[in-house]
Amino acid sequence: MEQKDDVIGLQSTPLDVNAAVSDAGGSDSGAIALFLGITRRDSAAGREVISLDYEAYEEMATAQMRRLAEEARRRWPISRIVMLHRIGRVDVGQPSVLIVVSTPHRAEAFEACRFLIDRIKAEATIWKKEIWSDRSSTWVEGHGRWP
Amino acid sequence: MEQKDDVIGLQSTPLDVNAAVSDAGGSDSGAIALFLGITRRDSAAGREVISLDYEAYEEMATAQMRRLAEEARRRWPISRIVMLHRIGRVDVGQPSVLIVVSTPHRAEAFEACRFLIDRIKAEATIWKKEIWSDRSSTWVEGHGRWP
Amino acid sequence: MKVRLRMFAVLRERSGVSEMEIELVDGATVAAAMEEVGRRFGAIAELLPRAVAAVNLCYAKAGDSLHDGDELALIPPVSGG
Amino acid sequence: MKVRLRMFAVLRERSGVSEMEIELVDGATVAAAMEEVGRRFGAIAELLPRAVAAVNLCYAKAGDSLHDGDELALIPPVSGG
Repeated sequence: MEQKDDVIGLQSTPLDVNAAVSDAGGSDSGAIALFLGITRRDSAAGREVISLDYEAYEEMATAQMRRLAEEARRRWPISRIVMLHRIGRVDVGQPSVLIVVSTPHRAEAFEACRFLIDRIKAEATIWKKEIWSDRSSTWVEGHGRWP
Repeated sequence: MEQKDDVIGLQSTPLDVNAAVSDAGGSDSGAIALFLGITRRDSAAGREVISLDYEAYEEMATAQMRRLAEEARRRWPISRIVMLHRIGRVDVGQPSVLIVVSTPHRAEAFEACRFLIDRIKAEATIWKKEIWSDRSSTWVEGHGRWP
Repeated sequence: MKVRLRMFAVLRERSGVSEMEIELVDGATVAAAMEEVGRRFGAIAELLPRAVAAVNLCYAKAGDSLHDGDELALIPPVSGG
Repeated sequence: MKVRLRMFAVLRERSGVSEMEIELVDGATVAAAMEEVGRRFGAIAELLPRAVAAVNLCYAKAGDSLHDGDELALIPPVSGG
Protein backbone atom coordinates (compact mmCIF):
# COMPACT_ATOMS: atom_id res chain seq x y z
CA MET A 1 0.00 0.00 0.00
CA GLU A 2 1.11 3.50 -0.69
CA GLN A 3 1.58 5.33 2.58
CA LYS A 4 -0.25 8.54 3.20
CA ASP A 5 2.99 10.41 3.87
CA ASP A 6 4.60 9.49 0.55
CA VAL A 7 4.97 12.49 -1.76
CA ILE A 8 4.29 11.56 -5.39
CA GLY A 9 3.41 13.74 -8.33
CA LEU A 10 4.15 15.98 -11.27
CA GLN A 11 4.89 19.64 -10.85
CA SER A 12 5.58 22.66 -13.01
CA THR A 13 7.64 24.38 -10.31
CA PRO A 14 11.34 23.68 -9.51
CA LEU A 15 12.15 20.56 -7.49
CA ASP A 16 13.15 21.29 -3.89
CA VAL A 17 15.83 18.84 -2.73
CA ASN A 18 15.90 20.03 0.88
CA ALA A 19 12.14 19.75 1.28
CA ALA A 20 12.16 16.26 -0.25
CA VAL A 21 14.92 15.05 2.08
CA SER A 22 13.13 16.40 5.10
CA ASP A 23 9.83 14.88 3.92
CA ALA A 24 11.62 11.53 3.60
CA GLY A 25 13.42 11.67 6.96
CA GLY A 26 12.17 10.24 10.21
CA SER A 27 13.45 8.57 13.31
CA ASP A 28 12.90 5.08 11.87
CA SER A 29 15.19 5.78 8.91
CA GLY A 30 18.90 5.06 8.94
CA ALA A 31 19.48 5.68 5.26
CA ILE A 32 18.25 8.06 2.60
CA ALA A 33 19.10 7.49 -1.05
CA LEU A 34 18.32 10.26 -3.47
CA PHE A 35 18.45 10.47 -7.24
CA LEU A 36 18.27 13.67 -9.21
CA GLY A 37 18.03 13.57 -13.00
CA ILE A 38 19.34 16.70 -14.66
CA THR A 39 18.72 17.92 -18.19
CA ARG A 40 22.04 17.65 -19.98
CA ARG A 41 23.67 19.98 -22.40
CA ASP A 42 23.33 18.52 -25.88
CA SER A 43 24.50 19.79 -29.21
CA ALA A 44 24.38 18.74 -32.83
CA ALA A 45 25.39 20.44 -36.07
CA GLY A 46 26.43 23.68 -34.42
CA ARG A 47 23.26 24.23 -32.41
CA GLU A 48 22.60 23.66 -28.73
CA VAL A 49 19.72 22.53 -26.58
CA ILE A 50 18.70 25.44 -24.38
CA SER A 51 15.77 23.86 -22.56
CA LEU A 52 13.45 20.89 -22.46
CA ASP A 53 9.70 20.93 -22.53
CA TYR A 54 8.14 18.08 -20.55
CA GLU A 55 4.64 16.85 -21.32
CA ALA A 56 2.83 14.14 -19.40
CA TYR A 57 -0.32 12.09 -19.56
CA GLU A 58 -0.74 13.28 -16.03
CA GLU A 59 -3.48 11.00 -14.70
CA MET A 60 -1.68 7.90 -15.95
CA ALA A 61 1.84 9.00 -14.96
CA THR A 62 0.64 9.75 -11.43
CA ALA A 63 -1.16 6.39 -11.25
CA GLN A 64 1.99 4.63 -12.51
CA MET A 65 4.18 6.36 -9.96
CA ARG A 66 1.79 5.35 -7.17
CA ARG A 67 1.78 1.75 -8.40
CA LEU A 68 5.59 1.76 -8.55
CA ALA A 69 5.75 3.08 -4.99
CA GLU A 70 3.45 0.25 -3.86
CA GLU A 71 5.61 -2.29 -5.68
CA ALA A 72 8.76 -0.90 -4.08
CA ARG A 73 7.11 -1.12 -0.66
CA ARG A 74 6.29 -4.77 -1.26
CA ARG A 75 9.94 -5.49 -2.12
CA TRP A 76 11.85 -3.43 0.44
CA PRO A 77 11.23 -2.15 3.99
CA ILE A 78 10.66 1.49 3.10
CA SER A 79 9.93 4.31 5.51
CA ARG A 80 9.03 7.00 3.01
CA ILE A 81 9.13 7.73 -0.72
CA VAL A 82 9.30 11.07 -2.49
CA MET A 83 8.90 10.82 -6.26
CA LEU A 84 8.47 14.06 -8.22
CA HIS A 85 8.76 14.80 -11.92
CA ARG A 86 8.77 18.18 -13.63
CA ILE A 87 6.43 19.11 -16.41
CA GLY A 88 6.72 22.18 -18.61
CA ARG A 89 9.94 23.99 -19.38
CA VAL A 90 13.16 22.86 -17.67
CA ASP A 91 16.39 24.66 -18.53
CA VAL A 92 19.62 22.78 -19.18
CA GLY A 93 21.36 22.02 -15.87
CA GLN A 94 18.11 21.97 -13.89
CA PRO A 95 16.66 18.81 -12.31
CA SER A 96 13.72 17.15 -14.03
CA VAL A 97 13.12 14.20 -11.71
CA LEU A 98 13.72 13.61 -8.01
CA ILE A 99 13.45 10.31 -6.14
CA VAL A 100 14.09 9.98 -2.41
CA VAL A 101 13.74 6.75 -0.48
CA SER A 102 14.32 6.33 3.24
CA THR A 103 14.82 2.90 4.79
CA PRO A 104 16.31 1.42 7.95
CA HIS A 105 19.54 0.33 6.19
CA ARG A 106 21.46 1.52 3.16
CA ALA A 107 21.35 -1.45 0.77
CA GLU A 108 17.58 -1.29 0.39
CA ALA A 109 17.59 2.50 0.02
CA PHE A 110 19.92 2.29 -2.99
CA GLU A 111 18.04 -0.65 -4.51
CA ALA A 112 14.60 0.90 -4.16
CA CYS A 113 15.76 4.29 -5.44
CA ARG A 114 17.39 2.68 -8.47
CA PHE A 115 14.30 0.55 -9.11
CA LEU A 116 12.03 3.59 -9.04
CA ILE A 117 14.06 5.77 -11.40
CA ASP A 118 14.65 2.90 -13.84
CA ARG A 119 10.96 2.07 -13.99
CA ILE A 120 9.81 5.69 -14.22
CA LYS A 121 12.13 6.34 -17.14
CA ALA A 122 11.05 3.16 -18.92
CA GLU A 123 7.31 3.32 -18.31
CA ALA A 124 5.92 6.61 -17.08
CA THR A 125 3.88 8.49 -19.66
CA ILE A 126 6.14 11.53 -19.77
CA TRP A 127 7.80 12.96 -22.87
CA LYS A 128 10.39 15.61 -23.48
CA LYS A 129 10.95 17.90 -26.41
CA GLU A 130 14.36 19.48 -26.88
CA ILE A 131 14.23 23.19 -27.64
CA TRP A 132 17.27 24.22 -29.69
CA SER A 133 19.12 27.51 -29.89
CA ASP A 134 17.83 27.99 -33.46
CA ARG A 135 14.25 27.68 -32.10
CA SER A 136 13.65 24.31 -33.70
CA SER A 137 12.49 21.46 -31.49
CA THR A 138 12.69 17.67 -31.42
CA TRP A 139 10.68 15.09 -29.50
CA VAL A 140 13.06 12.71 -27.73
CA GLU A 141 12.30 9.03 -28.21
CA GLY A 142 13.19 7.03 -25.14
CA HIS A 143 14.04 3.38 -24.95
CA GLY A 144 10.98 2.30 -23.02
CA ARG A 145 10.27 -1.36 -22.41
CA TRP A 146 6.51 -1.32 -22.32
CA PRO A 147 4.56 -4.34 -21.23
CA MET B 1 43.31 12.18 -9.35
CA GLU B 2 41.09 13.97 -6.91
CA GLN B 3 39.61 17.00 -8.60
CA LYS B 4 40.06 20.41 -7.04
CA ASP B 5 36.31 20.98 -6.93
CA ASP B 6 35.55 17.80 -4.97
CA VAL B 7 34.41 18.55 -1.42
CA ILE B 8 35.81 16.04 1.07
CA GLY B 9 36.16 16.27 4.82
CA LEU B 10 35.02 15.95 8.39
CA GLN B 11 32.95 18.63 10.04
CA SER B 12 31.45 19.35 13.44
CA THR B 13 28.60 21.42 11.97
CA PRO B 14 25.36 20.04 10.47
CA LEU B 15 25.53 18.60 6.95
CA ASP B 16 23.91 20.83 4.33
CA VAL B 17 22.19 18.74 1.66
CA ASN B 18 21.28 21.65 -0.61
CA ALA B 19 24.80 23.02 -0.63
CA ALA B 20 26.21 19.58 -1.39
CA VAL B 21 23.84 19.02 -4.30
CA SER B 22 24.64 22.40 -5.76
CA ASP B 23 28.39 21.79 -5.27
CA ALA B 24 27.97 18.49 -7.16
CA GLY B 25 25.87 19.87 -10.02
CA GLY B 26 27.13 21.15 -13.32
CA SER B 27 26.17 21.23 -16.94
CA ASP B 28 28.13 18.05 -17.72
CA SER B 29 26.12 16.01 -15.18
CA GLY B 30 22.95 14.17 -16.08
CA ALA B 31 22.63 12.30 -12.80
CA ILE B 32 23.21 12.97 -9.13
CA ALA B 33 23.08 10.14 -6.60
CA LEU B 34 23.09 11.09 -2.95
CA PHE B 35 23.35 9.04 0.21
CA LEU B 36 22.58 10.33 3.65
CA GLY B 37 23.28 8.18 6.71
CA ILE B 38 21.11 9.05 9.68
CA THR B 39 21.65 8.15 13.32
CA ARG B 40 18.89 5.71 14.19
CA ARG B 41 16.81 5.46 17.27
CA ASP B 42 18.03 2.52 19.33
CA SER B 43 16.87 1.12 22.61
CA ALA B 44 17.78 -1.67 24.98
CA ALA B 45 16.58 -2.64 28.43
CA GLY B 46 14.24 0.33 28.80
CA ARG B 47 16.72 3.02 27.89
CA GLU B 48 17.14 4.93 24.66
CA VAL B 49 19.99 6.38 22.66
CA ILE B 50 19.61 10.15 22.64
CA SER B 51 22.67 11.09 20.63
CA LEU B 52 25.90 9.80 19.14
CA ASP B 53 29.36 11.12 19.67
CA TYR B 54 31.60 10.74 16.63
CA GLU B 55 35.37 10.64 16.99
CA ALA B 56 37.82 10.41 14.11
CA TYR B 57 41.49 9.94 13.48
CA GLU B 58 41.04 13.00 11.33
CA GLU B 59 44.27 13.08 9.31
CA MET B 60 43.87 9.43 8.33
CA ALA B 61 40.11 9.55 7.71
CA THR B 62 40.54 12.54 5.41
CA ALA B 63 43.40 10.83 3.57
CA GLN B 64 41.29 7.69 3.21
CA MET B 65 38.34 9.62 1.83
CA ARG B 66 40.60 11.33 -0.72
CA ARG B 67 42.06 7.99 -1.77
CA LEU B 68 38.55 6.54 -2.12
CA ALA B 69 37.52 9.50 -4.28
CA GLU B 70 40.53 8.90 -6.51
CA GLU B 71 39.68 5.21 -6.76
CA ALA B 72 36.06 6.01 -7.66
CA ARG B 73 37.27 8.41 -10.36
CA ARG B 74 39.42 5.66 -11.86
CA ARG B 75 36.40 3.33 -12.00
CA TRP B 76 33.61 5.62 -13.16
CA PRO B 77 33.27 8.81 -15.24
CA ILE B 78 32.58 11.19 -12.37
CA SER B 79 31.93 14.90 -12.63
CA ARG B 80 32.08 15.76 -8.94
CA ILE B 81 32.18 14.13 -5.51
CA VAL B 82 31.01 15.51 -2.17
CA MET B 83 31.92 13.31 0.79
CA LEU B 84 31.36 14.73 4.28
CA HIS B 85 31.25 13.05 7.68
CA ARG B 86 30.21 14.54 10.97
CA ILE B 87 32.35 14.48 14.07
CA GLY B 88 31.21 15.38 17.56
CA ARG B 89 27.68 15.11 18.83
CA VAL B 90 24.92 14.09 16.40
CA ASP B 91 21.37 13.78 17.72
CA VAL B 92 19.16 10.85 16.77
CA GLY B 93 17.45 11.55 13.44
CA GLN B 94 20.24 13.82 12.22
CA PRO B 95 22.55 12.92 9.31
CA SER B 96 26.07 11.78 10.11
CA VAL B 97 27.42 11.14 6.62
CA LEU B 98 26.65 12.60 3.20
CA ILE B 99 27.88 11.36 -0.17
CA VAL B 100 26.97 13.02 -3.45
CA VAL B 101 28.24 11.88 -6.84
CA SER B 102 27.41 13.49 -10.16
CA THR B 103 28.01 11.68 -13.44
CA PRO B 104 26.79 11.85 -17.04
CA HIS B 105 24.43 8.86 -16.61
CA ARG B 106 22.57 7.31 -13.72
CA ALA B 107 24.04 3.81 -13.45
CA GLU B 108 27.51 5.08 -12.60
CA ALA B 109 26.16 7.65 -10.14
CA PHE B 110 24.46 4.91 -8.09
CA GLU B 111 27.44 2.57 -8.31
CA ALA B 112 30.01 5.17 -7.31
CA CYS B 113 27.86 6.50 -4.45
CA ARG B 114 27.30 2.99 -3.11
CA PHE B 115 31.00 2.17 -3.44
CA LEU B 116 31.99 5.28 -1.47
CA ILE B 117 29.60 4.79 1.44
CA ASP B 118 30.37 1.07 1.71
CA ARG B 119 34.11 1.71 1.80
CA ILE B 120 33.87 4.65 4.20
CA LYS B 121 31.83 2.62 6.65
CA ALA B 122 34.18 -0.35 6.41
CA GLU B 123 37.50 1.46 6.48
CA ALA B 124 37.45 5.09 7.54
CA THR B 125 38.94 5.73 10.97
CA ILE B 126 35.75 7.08 12.51
CA TRP B 127 34.04 5.76 15.63
CA LYS B 128 30.75 6.43 17.31
CA LYS B 129 29.74 6.25 20.93
CA GLU B 130 26.07 5.90 21.80
CA ILE B 131 24.94 8.23 24.55
CA TRP B 132 21.98 6.71 26.43
CA SER B 133 19.09 8.36 28.22
CA ASP B 134 20.52 7.13 31.56
CA ARG B 135 23.76 8.99 30.71
CA SER B 136 25.73 5.81 30.17
CA SER B 137 27.60 5.38 26.90
CA THR B 138 28.78 2.55 24.66
CA TRP B 139 31.35 2.48 21.87
CA VAL B 140 29.83 0.89 18.79
CA GLU B 141 31.91 -1.82 17.15
CA GLY B 142 31.46 -1.85 13.40
CA HIS B 143 32.02 -4.74 11.07
CA GLY B 144 35.00 -3.34 9.28
CA ARG B 145 36.94 -5.39 6.78
CA TRP B 146 40.36 -3.94 7.22
CA PRO B 147 43.13 -4.81 4.84
CA MET C 1 -19.86 2.55 -28.67
CA LYS C 2 -17.96 5.68 -27.80
CA VAL C 3 -14.37 5.78 -26.62
CA ARG C 4 -12.45 8.82 -25.38
CA LEU C 5 -9.24 9.13 -27.43
CA ARG C 6 -6.22 10.93 -26.04
CA MET C 7 -2.95 11.61 -27.81
CA PHE C 8 0.31 12.98 -26.49
CA ALA C 9 3.64 14.46 -27.51
CA VAL C 10 4.51 13.93 -31.19
CA LEU C 11 1.14 12.26 -31.86
CA ARG C 12 -0.77 15.17 -30.35
CA GLU C 13 1.32 17.72 -32.21
CA ARG C 14 1.13 16.10 -35.65
CA SER C 15 -2.55 15.15 -35.43
CA GLY C 16 -3.54 18.44 -33.88
CA VAL C 17 -5.76 16.53 -31.44
CA SER C 18 -5.16 15.99 -27.77
CA GLU C 19 -8.55 14.63 -26.82
CA MET C 20 -11.71 13.60 -28.71
CA GLU C 21 -14.53 11.10 -28.71
CA ILE C 22 -14.51 8.39 -31.39
CA GLU C 23 -17.25 5.98 -32.41
CA LEU C 24 -16.22 2.34 -32.75
CA VAL C 25 -18.11 -0.90 -33.33
CA ASP C 26 -19.02 -2.63 -30.09
CA GLY C 27 -16.19 -4.80 -28.79
CA ALA C 28 -13.58 -3.30 -31.14
CA THR C 29 -10.02 -4.16 -30.17
CA VAL C 30 -7.20 -1.75 -29.39
CA ALA C 31 -5.62 -2.70 -32.74
CA ALA C 32 -8.83 -1.88 -34.64
CA ALA C 33 -9.09 1.45 -32.84
CA MET C 34 -5.51 2.33 -33.76
CA GLU C 35 -6.15 1.46 -37.41
CA GLU C 36 -9.18 3.74 -37.34
CA VAL C 37 -7.08 6.56 -35.85
CA GLY C 38 -4.45 6.02 -38.57
CA ARG C 39 -7.12 6.32 -41.27
CA ARG C 40 -8.50 9.53 -39.79
CA PHE C 41 -5.16 11.18 -39.11
CA GLY C 42 -2.86 10.41 -42.03
CA ALA C 43 -0.13 12.63 -40.54
CA ILE C 44 0.50 10.17 -37.72
CA ALA C 45 -0.14 6.87 -39.55
CA GLU C 46 3.59 6.24 -39.93
CA LEU C 47 4.17 6.86 -36.19
CA LEU C 48 1.50 4.49 -34.89
CA PRO C 49 3.51 1.27 -35.31
CA ARG C 50 5.97 2.59 -32.68
CA ALA C 51 3.20 3.70 -30.31
CA VAL C 52 1.41 1.59 -27.74
CA ALA C 53 -1.99 2.03 -26.17
CA ALA C 54 -3.24 2.53 -22.66
CA VAL C 55 -6.81 1.85 -21.65
CA ASN C 56 -8.10 3.51 -18.49
CA LEU C 57 -4.57 4.45 -17.31
CA CYS C 58 -2.98 0.99 -17.84
CA TYR C 59 -0.95 -0.24 -20.79
CA ALA C 60 -3.08 -2.49 -23.01
CA LYS C 61 -2.39 -5.17 -25.62
CA ALA C 62 -3.37 -4.92 -29.28
CA GLY C 63 -5.95 -7.70 -28.86
CA ASP C 64 -7.68 -6.23 -25.80
CA SER C 65 -11.34 -5.34 -26.33
CA LEU C 66 -12.56 -1.83 -25.71
CA HIS C 67 -15.76 -0.96 -23.90
CA ASP C 68 -18.12 1.97 -24.13
CA GLY C 69 -16.77 4.90 -22.14
CA ASP C 70 -13.17 3.66 -22.06
CA GLU C 71 -10.34 6.13 -22.24
CA LEU C 72 -7.92 5.03 -24.96
CA ALA C 73 -4.57 6.82 -24.97
CA LEU C 74 -1.96 6.52 -27.71
CA ILE C 75 1.51 6.57 -26.22
CA PRO C 76 4.62 7.28 -28.31
CA PRO C 77 7.93 6.05 -26.86
CA VAL C 78 8.25 7.69 -23.45
CA SER C 79 11.28 9.82 -22.57
CA GLY C 80 10.79 11.09 -19.05
CA GLY C 81 13.55 11.67 -16.54
CA MET D 1 64.04 4.76 17.92
CA LYS D 2 61.03 6.88 18.75
CA VAL D 3 57.55 6.34 17.39
CA ARG D 4 54.54 8.59 17.86
CA LEU D 5 51.69 6.48 19.31
CA ARG D 6 48.08 7.51 18.79
CA MET D 7 45.02 5.80 20.23
CA PHE D 8 41.36 6.38 19.52
CA ALA D 9 37.86 5.69 20.77
CA VAL D 10 37.67 2.88 23.35
CA LEU D 11 41.47 2.47 23.36
CA ARG D 12 41.99 6.17 24.03
CA GLU D 13 39.34 6.23 26.75
CA ARG D 14 40.50 3.14 28.63
CA SER D 15 44.21 3.89 28.37
CA GLY D 16 43.73 7.57 29.13
CA VAL D 17 46.22 8.36 26.34
CA SER D 18 45.44 9.84 22.96
CA GLU D 19 48.97 10.63 21.85
CA MET D 20 52.48 9.93 23.19
CA GLU D 21 55.98 9.10 22.11
CA ILE D 22 57.24 5.57 22.76
CA GLU D 23 60.77 4.21 22.56
CA LEU D 24 61.21 0.96 20.65
CA VAL D 25 64.21 -1.06 19.51
CA ASP D 26 65.32 -0.16 15.99
CA GLY D 27 63.31 -2.01 13.34
CA ALA D 28 60.65 -3.22 15.77
CA THR D 29 57.57 -4.59 14.05
CA VAL D 30 54.00 -3.38 14.44
CA ALA D 31 53.27 -6.56 16.42
CA ALA D 32 56.14 -5.89 18.81
CA ALA D 33 54.95 -2.32 19.31
CA MET D 34 51.43 -3.50 20.08
CA GLU D 35 52.76 -5.99 22.64
CA GLU D 36 54.71 -3.18 24.27
CA VAL D 37 51.55 -1.03 24.40
CA GLY D 38 49.64 -3.94 25.96
CA ARG D 39 52.29 -4.30 28.66
CA ARG D 40 52.24 -0.59 29.48
CA PHE D 41 48.47 -0.20 29.45
CA GLY D 42 46.95 -3.26 31.05
CA ALA D 43 43.46 -1.75 30.78
CA ILE D 44 43.46 -2.18 27.01
CA ALA D 45 45.48 -5.43 26.69
CA GLU D 46 42.30 -7.46 26.15
CA LEU D 47 41.11 -5.06 23.42
CA LEU D 48 44.28 -5.09 21.34
CA PRO D 49 43.67 -8.42 19.58
CA ARG D 50 40.63 -6.82 17.91
CA ALA D 51 42.50 -3.67 16.96
CA VAL D 52 44.64 -3.09 13.91
CA ALA D 53 47.45 -0.65 13.31
CA ALA D 54 48.02 2.19 10.90
CA VAL D 55 51.47 3.57 10.16
CA ASN D 56 51.71 7.06 8.68
CA LEU D 57 47.97 7.16 7.83
CA CYS D 58 47.82 3.74 6.09
CA TYR D 59 46.71 0.41 7.51
CA ALA D 60 49.74 -1.76 8.31
CA LYS D 61 50.38 -5.46 8.80
CA ALA D 62 51.61 -7.03 12.05
CA GLY D 63 54.95 -7.90 10.46
CA ASP D 64 55.70 -4.45 9.02
CA SER D 65 58.80 -2.78 10.44
CA LEU D 66 58.56 0.61 12.07
CA HIS D 67 61.01 3.44 11.52
CA ASP D 68 62.14 6.32 13.66
CA GLY D 69 59.58 9.12 13.54
CA ASP D 70 56.71 6.93 12.31
CA GLU D 71 53.20 7.63 13.52
CA LEU D 72 51.69 4.38 14.79
CA ALA D 73 47.93 4.48 15.40
CA LEU D 74 45.94 1.75 17.12
CA ILE D 75 42.56 1.39 15.49
CA PRO D 76 39.66 -0.39 17.21
CA PRO D 77 36.89 -1.65 14.90
CA VAL D 78 35.63 1.40 13.02
CA SER D 79 31.96 2.37 13.16
CA GLY D 80 31.55 5.52 11.08
CA GLY D 81 28.48 6.37 9.06
